[in-house]
Amino acid sequence: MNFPFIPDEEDRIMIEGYMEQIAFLILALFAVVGGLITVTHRHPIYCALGLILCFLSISGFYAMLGAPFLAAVQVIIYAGSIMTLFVFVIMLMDLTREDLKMPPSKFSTVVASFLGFVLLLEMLMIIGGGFLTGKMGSWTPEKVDSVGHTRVLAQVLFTEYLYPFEIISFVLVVALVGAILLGKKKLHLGGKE
Amino acid sequence: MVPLSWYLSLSAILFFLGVVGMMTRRNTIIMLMCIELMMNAANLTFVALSHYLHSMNGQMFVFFIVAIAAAEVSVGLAIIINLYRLKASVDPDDMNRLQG
Amino acid sequence: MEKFVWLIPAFPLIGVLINLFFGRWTGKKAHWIACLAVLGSFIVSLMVFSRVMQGETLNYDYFNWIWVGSFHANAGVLIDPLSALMLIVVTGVSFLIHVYSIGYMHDDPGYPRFFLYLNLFVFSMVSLVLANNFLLLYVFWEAVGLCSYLLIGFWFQKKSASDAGKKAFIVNRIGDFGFGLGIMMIFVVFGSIQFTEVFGMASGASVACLTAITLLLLLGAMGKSAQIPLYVWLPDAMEGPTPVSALIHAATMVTAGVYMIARCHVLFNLAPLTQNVIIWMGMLTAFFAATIALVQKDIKRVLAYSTISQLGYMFVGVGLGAYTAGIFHLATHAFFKALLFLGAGSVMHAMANETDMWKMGGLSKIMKYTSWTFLIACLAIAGIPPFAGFFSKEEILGAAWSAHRYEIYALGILTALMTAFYMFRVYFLTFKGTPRYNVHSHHAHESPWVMTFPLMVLAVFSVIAGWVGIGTHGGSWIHQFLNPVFTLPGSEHMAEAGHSGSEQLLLMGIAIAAALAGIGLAWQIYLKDIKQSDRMAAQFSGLHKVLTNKYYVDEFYDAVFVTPIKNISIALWRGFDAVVIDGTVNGIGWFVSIIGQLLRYFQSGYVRTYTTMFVIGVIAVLGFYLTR
Amino acid sequence: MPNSLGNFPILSVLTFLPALGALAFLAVPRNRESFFRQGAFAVSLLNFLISLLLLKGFIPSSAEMQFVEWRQWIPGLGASYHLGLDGITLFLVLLTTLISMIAILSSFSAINKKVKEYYISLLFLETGMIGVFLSLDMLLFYFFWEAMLIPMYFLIGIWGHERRIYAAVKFILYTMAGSAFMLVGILVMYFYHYHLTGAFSFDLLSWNTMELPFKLQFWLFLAFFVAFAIKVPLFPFHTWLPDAHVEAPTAGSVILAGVLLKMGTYGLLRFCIPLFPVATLQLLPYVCTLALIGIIYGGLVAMVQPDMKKLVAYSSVAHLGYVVLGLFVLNPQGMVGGLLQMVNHGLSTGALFLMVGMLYERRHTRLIEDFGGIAKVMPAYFAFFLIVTLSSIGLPMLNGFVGEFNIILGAFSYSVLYGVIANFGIIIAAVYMLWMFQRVMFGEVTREENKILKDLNLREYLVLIPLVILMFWIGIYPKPFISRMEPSINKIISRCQAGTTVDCQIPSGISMELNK
Repeated sequence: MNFPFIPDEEDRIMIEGYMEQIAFLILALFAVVGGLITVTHRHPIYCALGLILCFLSISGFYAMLGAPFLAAVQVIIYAGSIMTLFVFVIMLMDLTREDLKMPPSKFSTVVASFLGFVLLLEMLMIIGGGFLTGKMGSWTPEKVDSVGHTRVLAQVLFTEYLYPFEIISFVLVVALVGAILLGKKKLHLGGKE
Repeated sequence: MVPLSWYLSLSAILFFLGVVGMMTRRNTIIMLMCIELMMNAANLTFVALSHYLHSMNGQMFVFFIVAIAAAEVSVGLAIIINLYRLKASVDPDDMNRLQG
Repeated sequence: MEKFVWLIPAFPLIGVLINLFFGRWTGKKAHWIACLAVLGSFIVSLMVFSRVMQGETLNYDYFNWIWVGSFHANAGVLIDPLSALMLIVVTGVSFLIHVYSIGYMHDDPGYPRFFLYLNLFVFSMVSLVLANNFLLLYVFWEAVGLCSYLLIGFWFQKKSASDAGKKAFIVNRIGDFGFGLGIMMIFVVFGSIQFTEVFGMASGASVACLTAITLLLLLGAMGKSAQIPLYVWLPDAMEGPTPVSALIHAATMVTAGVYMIARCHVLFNLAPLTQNVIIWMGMLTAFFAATIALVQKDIKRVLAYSTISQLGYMFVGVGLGAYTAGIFHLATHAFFKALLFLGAGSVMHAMANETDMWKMGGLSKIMKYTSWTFLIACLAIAGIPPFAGFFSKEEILGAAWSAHRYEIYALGILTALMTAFYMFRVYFLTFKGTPRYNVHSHHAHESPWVMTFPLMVLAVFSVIAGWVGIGTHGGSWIHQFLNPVFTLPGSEHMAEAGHSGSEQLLLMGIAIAAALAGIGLAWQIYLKDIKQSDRMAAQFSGLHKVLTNKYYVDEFYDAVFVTPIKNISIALWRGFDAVVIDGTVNGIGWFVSIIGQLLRYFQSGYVRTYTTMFVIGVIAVLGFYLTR
Repeated sequence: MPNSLGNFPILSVLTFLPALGALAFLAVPRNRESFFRQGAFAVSLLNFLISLLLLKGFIPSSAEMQFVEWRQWIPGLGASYHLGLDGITLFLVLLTTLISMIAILSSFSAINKKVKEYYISLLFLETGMIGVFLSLDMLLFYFFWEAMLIPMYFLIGIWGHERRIYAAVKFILYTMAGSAFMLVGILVMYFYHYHLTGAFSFDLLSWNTMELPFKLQFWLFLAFFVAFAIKVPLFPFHTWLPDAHVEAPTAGSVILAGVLLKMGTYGLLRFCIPLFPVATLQLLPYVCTLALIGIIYGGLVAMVQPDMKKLVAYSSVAHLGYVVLGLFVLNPQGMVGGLLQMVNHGLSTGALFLMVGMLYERRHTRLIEDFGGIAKVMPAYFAFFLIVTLSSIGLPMLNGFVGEFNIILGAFSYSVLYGVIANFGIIIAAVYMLWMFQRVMFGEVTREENKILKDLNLREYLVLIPLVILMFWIGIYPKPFISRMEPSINKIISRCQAGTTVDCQIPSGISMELNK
């Protein structure tokens, strides 16, 4: 880099790269902090908020990774609908104080975190170990940009993945019916209570 | 350019958080949230890989996972509400009727 | 000749079938069918005998029975002087006994069944004699064993009778074990089981093979003819009705062993070791059985041991190679032993089935015919000249002498003395002396003519049967008649030819002296003063006790064979079967259920434990993936 | 092979007629019990008559499969519906139809609860058994092999006596464990057939022509052997038999003893020996030792049994020890003797169980000491029981002798030691049978109940007479039976000889010293 710092073409790409990395780190920080809050905080409302934070940061990642439509989907469905559902349920159940004071037993947290840690280590080793190989697909970013991300998504969805698409719709209907049924007042699902 | 391994390590951490949450927390709602967290970690990996491997399959999967997650949360929460009505508690340890 | 030969076994078989299917209707008339059947076969055997006299023989196969691979066994008939003579003896004696048993079994509820079994026996015995191959011989050998089982155990209400029947069958089966193996060895060595073929190839086989075959055949003969180790069943067989003892355990079945050895003389001549075994076994049996007979109280037991002893004689004769002498003794013995048994039967019939001699006495005045015929039979068996026994026993002793087997000769003479002694002991105790039963309760009476007539016929035979053997060495009619059978290439040395005329007279003198001494002794002890026998019994009390208990042989067999086998099998059943095998099987079942219990613990119902297990699972998989 | 009865599919009819009958029974309401009895008997009688047609059409001199039926079943797997019959299976099928008919006839008075299901399971059992004997396609064979167990399980489990559940479960588990190994064996052969010829096939005839390396033959032989040894039952695997027999109803144990045990020996003869000749030779001494132990062990243990059915069960272990010994000495006498003894054992032990069943129906006890002096009370029963006992002892003039003598002769010509030990068996047989016969039949009538026992009724006569006639026929004139069996046996022996000459790494020391 020569002084007085006039970025030429490859300098610009390099700076952009740095910028990207910094943005990634910030978003990663937000995601991890959100996760931590969800896992550790006593009161479920704060957990829900932590989770929303995490979801938003992930949608940011999607944008960075050239999947703007997915970022939008993430924000709308996850942050929007699912988390509101959670908040509603938490409000609905207005947990009394002593419900929340029950700290998980010392022993199980130690064991759980140890196991979790071992799992993390293994995953990191796998990532680092170069185990992952995959054959390159045909959708280079340039091609995607030229056609437009959403159009590409639609094109793939309705040709290769038509069957799964139909099945998913069916699953959603089933979930819908299930949730409604479960929600009914006089619950007589055959249970005695 | 952010290298692929960063994304994967991040999702690993998120997954780790989800797993620990699932195992420790004594509140079913939080457990459900942790499941959501884990799913998102998986989504992140999918999108990252789909970006780096220039193939749309990853994003397709994410699309479906989101749908599944939505269905799952709705049904999960409905069950939790009923259990709450039943046992007046959200502690998973009280609900151990389904034992061998 | 083959046109009518098959009638001989056919008649009794028809008798069996009629009695079997129409048993209820024939009822009291069953004896007509039975006697006619046996008479028929007797007449046909006479015809056959006359044909054989003119030198005609026959070896004819009616149909092939079992043809498997190279093993050819077919149902065939072999007629030669030996089998013709045996036919006459068997059918003749059987007919007389059938007539006798009309009277003897008169008031027995199982009347038709008795004649059914008798006819079945005659059928099997006749077919045994006629068979022309080893397998057919073996078949009727066991069939005869079956008939003796049925007839001994005829009064099956009596436990002792059914036990005796079972014992007889099993001991015979042990004998047949050896016989069967012998036949198989013959087939393996010679490739065929036809008499003619096997005897033809006999000289070709190695001596060791032949000895093994003959020893196995001997085992069969021992079982059937009640020789030393396997004789225990004959004394117990006296549980059966007396005509049965007369027919089976005196005249016909027990002689089957001697007949078989005579029939296979070619094999036995080529196996000197076996012949030695036969001689010694025969002599020991004769001597040993005679000693036991000295002290027996039961009249039928005495006759049983005397049969064993006389069979021992026949085996000695056959063992020495003097087959003609053996068969001759067999024939004469059949007559007088049958007569003795029938006589004893009519005594028992008169004395309401009393068998203990010490409770009889002085019957000769009441039972004229029976006592006279019994006396004739005693003289015959003792070996007094004009009677049959003398000639046949003399032949055997002569054969022993000329074969320079002096120890055998000496034992033979001693046994002859003892035979004379115990036979006349029986005669004096039952017929002579003072009656030792209260005369009023038993109104002893002479048996009806249907029983005494056979006695008289047999008495006549016991006398004239011997004359057939008169004539200096080899000159007698019996020798001419049987020689063609026994001078086949196999038997080159002829025992009789050995000794000169004067020597023969000397031998006869010694034999007569021994017989007379025996009679005198018996007369001295049991007739002059009865007390003396008790005094002697007291003197030799130890020996007396051993003899009365038959050397404790039965107890010995029980202790050595029966009880250990029983314990082993119980141990096998309880121990091995139940504990070991079932144990392992049930053990596996129990083990599986234990594992089930363990697994149940994992389904604890706590959601969090399930998640932990998931995580452990993932870690394990990843770990495996990493370390591969 | 143009089957001489035109193209009438006799074997399929024979196999599936009982099953069709059973299906027809389903439609009939439960309470018409007499209909079920007559119906079942009619079906089995018809089946027996058809099997007699087999006898008429059978060409005695040929060793090839006759009345062959072949149709595509599962082309993808290479499995075909292939039925065939030769000298070996001819009499076994006849035995099955006869024994089933007699078993059905004998259970008229014995069974009065759940009559409909009883006769349905009996008929299905008959189908299964005939199917096992006739099928030449290994998949079909295995199908019938397993299908046959279920009705037998119900027969023992529902209509049995006190410990029936234990016995039924033990029976099923034992046989299943064995057939699991066999299934593995079948599959290995199936894939090896593909490896050799490039085409998948379950067909037995093509398997016969395969040359297997010795190592493979050894393990495959063991796999098949275990399944069949359990079924035979050979010495160490026999403990299920006494329980199954004691607990099964009369008809059940008649069929179990009469036919099911022959499945094992048939399997050995049809599959183990011809398919793996070299392994057969290598393992021959061990199998023969097991058989010999079975003979002596079965006999000894039978001696001390208090229960009549257990005694007969252990005697079956001894008898089938003979059969296996006969089959594995690989010479004509032994094998024909073994095959004939299979039929004889079916007749004599079947009859024995029928008679014990008759006593059980009258006195509801099987213990020997509960009886005594029956000969006086039931003379006709005494006569039949005497004949059957003598046949099972192996007395000449009866069927047992012909089979047993040939087996011992075969064993003797293979090795003298085997012959001698086997011959001991006939003494032991005489001991335990006569001892039981004496305790039951002879002696005083001690117990009151024994005094009023009725003698055989007409139906029981009908049940016993055919068996006794056959016993005498085989005993006196076995030629027709033997002449039909011999060609197929010689074919197997020549297959064994051929198998060993081809070079498939035969370990040293094995020579096919097949004597005459």
